[in-house]
Amino acid sequence: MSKTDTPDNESLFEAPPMGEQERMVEAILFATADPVSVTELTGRMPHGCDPAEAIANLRKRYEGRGVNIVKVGDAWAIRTAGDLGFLMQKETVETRKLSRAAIETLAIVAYHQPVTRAEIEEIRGVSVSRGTVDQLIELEWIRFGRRKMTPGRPVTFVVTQGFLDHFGLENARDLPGLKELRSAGLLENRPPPGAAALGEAEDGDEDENQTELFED
Amino acid sequence: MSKTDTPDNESLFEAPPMGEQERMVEAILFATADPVSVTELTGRMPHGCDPAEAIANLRKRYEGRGVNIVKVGDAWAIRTAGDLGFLMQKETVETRKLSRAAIETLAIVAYHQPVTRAEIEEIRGVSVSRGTVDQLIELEWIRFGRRKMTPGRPVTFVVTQGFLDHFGLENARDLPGLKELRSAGLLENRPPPGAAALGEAEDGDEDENQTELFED
Amino acid sequence: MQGEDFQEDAVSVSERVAAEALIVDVGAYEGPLDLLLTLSRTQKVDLRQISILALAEQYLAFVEQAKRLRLELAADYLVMAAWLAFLKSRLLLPPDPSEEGPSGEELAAHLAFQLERLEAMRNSAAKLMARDQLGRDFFARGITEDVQRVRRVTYTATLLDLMQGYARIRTRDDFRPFVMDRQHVMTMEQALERMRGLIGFAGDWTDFATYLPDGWDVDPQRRRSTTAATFAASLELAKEGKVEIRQGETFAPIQIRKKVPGDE
Repeated sequence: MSKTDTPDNESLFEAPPMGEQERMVEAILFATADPVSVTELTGRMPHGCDPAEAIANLRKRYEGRGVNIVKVGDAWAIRTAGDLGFLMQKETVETRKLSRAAIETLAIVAYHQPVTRAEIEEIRGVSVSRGTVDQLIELEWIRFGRRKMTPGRPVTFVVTQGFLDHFGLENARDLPGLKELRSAGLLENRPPPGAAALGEAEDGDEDENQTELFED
Repeated sequence: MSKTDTPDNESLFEAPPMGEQERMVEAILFATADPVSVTELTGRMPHGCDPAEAIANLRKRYEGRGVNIVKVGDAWAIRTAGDLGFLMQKETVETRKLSRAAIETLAIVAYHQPVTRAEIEEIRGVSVSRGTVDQLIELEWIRFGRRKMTPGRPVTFVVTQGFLDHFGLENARDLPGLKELRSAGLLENRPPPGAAALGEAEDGDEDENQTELFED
Repeated sequence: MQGEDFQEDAVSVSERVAAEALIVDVGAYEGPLDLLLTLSRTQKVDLRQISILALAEQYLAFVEQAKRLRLELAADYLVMAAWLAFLKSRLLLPPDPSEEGPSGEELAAHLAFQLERLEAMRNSAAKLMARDQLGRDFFARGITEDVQRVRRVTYTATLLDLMQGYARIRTRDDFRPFVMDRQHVMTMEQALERMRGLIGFAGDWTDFATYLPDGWDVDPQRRRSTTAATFAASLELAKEGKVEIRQGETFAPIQIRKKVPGDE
C-alpha cells in the first residue's frame, strides 16, 4: 500500500495495509444482519481502501467454514453454512405460512420482472388480491419498479435484495431454471392472438428494464 | 473424544471431527442472538462433541482478526475487535450519553453488587430517582438480584451480562481500576455509625452472590 | 374423465367419486385456468402435446356436472365455458377463409401456452420454496451491533465514564477541597507568613491592598480569598501587637503600619 512508485497519485493519508482492510470488512460484515454494499463499505472505511479486493480475500478465507461470505445482489453478507441449519432450530422464527397465491405471485414477479399486476393476473388466470401483494411487500420481497410505458402507465413489481438474501441468490439471474424457462419461451409475454399491437409496445419496454435488472 | 480407552462408554455415533465442531461452534455463535454457554453448545451440537476445545481453537483462529471470540460472563460470543469500533459509528444513529446520575448509579451497582437502593443512596449522597433505575433496567444493564437478608428484605441490584457485554468486560471483576481503587481504600463501603451489624450481614450475602455471579 | 359421456348410469362408481371430488373441490381451484391445468393432468401427456379439444370437452362436462349438482359457479367459469365451446366449434369445423380473427389452432395454441406457462411458474415457485431459506436453513448475524438499535434512542456510556463517575463519588468528600481548590485559595497561615516578612519594611501608613500578592488580583475567586486571608492575618498581627490598623470611614481604604514598641 505504501509503495513509492506512484508518489503523485498518493492520497494524503495512506490506505491501511490489505490485511487491515480485511479486518475492517470482516468487522463491518459481522456487525450487521443485512447485506452491505461495496459503496457503503467504501464510505465507512478509511480513504483509499479497496473493499472489493478485501472481500475477495475474505471470501476465500471463509470458504468451507461455519459461516461464509455471500453475495446478495450488489452487496455482501455473512451467512451460516447451509449444511449447519440443523444446529439452529432454536433460532428459526416461525414465519407466516405463505398462501399458494402468494408463493405463485412471488415466483411470477421473480421470473417475469418487471411485471404488472395485469400480467400476473394473466399468467395465473385469476385476479390478484390486494392482500397477496401487500403481504409480499410487507415481507420486503417485492417492491414497486418503474411504470411501464404502455397505455395507463401501470406500475410494475420487481423483487428486492431482501428476496435474494432470503433465498440465497447472488442475483435474479440465478433463479432456478431461469435459462430453461427463457429458452422454452415461457417467460415471453406472448399476447393472445389478435392483440399484437399492444404486445409489441410491452416487449420493447420489457427488454429495456430487463437489462437494467439483470445486469451483474 | 472417541478414544478407545473407554470402549464401553463409547457413544453409538462418533463425534464429528474437531474441524467440523469448530464450524458448528462458529455458526452457532454467529447466528445466536445472545452469548452462548458451553452447556448450551453441548446441548445443541451432536453427541460427543467438545465445544470447549472447539471454542479454544476458534478463539485462536480469530486472534487478531476483525472480530474475536470473547467470553461474556460464562458464555461466548463473537464481537468486533476493540480497535475497529470506529467503523460502526455510522450505524449508531441516535445515541445519547447517559446522565451523570445514571452513570454514577450504574458504577455503584457494578462495583458494589449486589447493592440495595438505600446503599446506592448512601454512597451517592443523594436519593436515586425511580427513573434512573428504570432506565438502567430498561437498558438491560442492571437487574434485580436476590433480596438481602436484612430487615425489610430489600431488593438488590446487580449488573447483567448485557452490561459486561457493552463495556467489553468478561466479568465485573475486570472493571479497570477496581483493584487500584480498592488498594487506595476508596471502595470501603463504610456503614454509617451504629450500623455495624447491617454491614456484616451485607458482606456475608455479597460473597454468596458473587460466587453465583462470577463463576467461570 | 370421459368427455361428454358423463351420464350417471354410464360411469363406474370410482369415476363418479373422482368426478364428485372434482366438483366438490371447486372452491379449491383458483379460477378456470387452474381447473383446466388440473384437468389437463388427467391426459398424462406433456403439456405441449395436450389435446386442447379434449380438454375443452372435459371442462364443459365439468361445468355441466356442476350445474346438475346445482353448484354455484363463479361467472368466470361460465365465461370460460362459453369461450371453450366457441373454441371447440372452431377446432371441429373446417376453417372458413372469410372469417376474421385468429383461427381455432391459434387460440388453442395460446391456451396451451398459458397452461404451460402457469405450470412452469408453479414448478418454479416450488423450486424457489425448496431452496435453503434465510432464517430456516441458513442464518444471519444474531447479535447485530447496530441496525436493530438504529431507530431507537440508545444511551451509551464508556468504561471511562463509569470509572470517572465512580471516582467522582468516592473522592468527593475526601479529596475534592484539596485537589480542586488549593490553587485558588490562600490560607490565613500563608498570608500571615507573608505579612510577617513584609511588615518590617512598612514604617508608615500603607494601603492594605498593597500587601496583596501579585497575580492574585485578577481572578475574583483568588482576590476574595487572598483579601480575606490577608485581612485576617492583619487582625492576627494587630492582636499580637505588631501592627496598627485604621480606616477613615466606611468603605475607605484600610491602612496598616508597623507598631513601634513603646509608641503608645
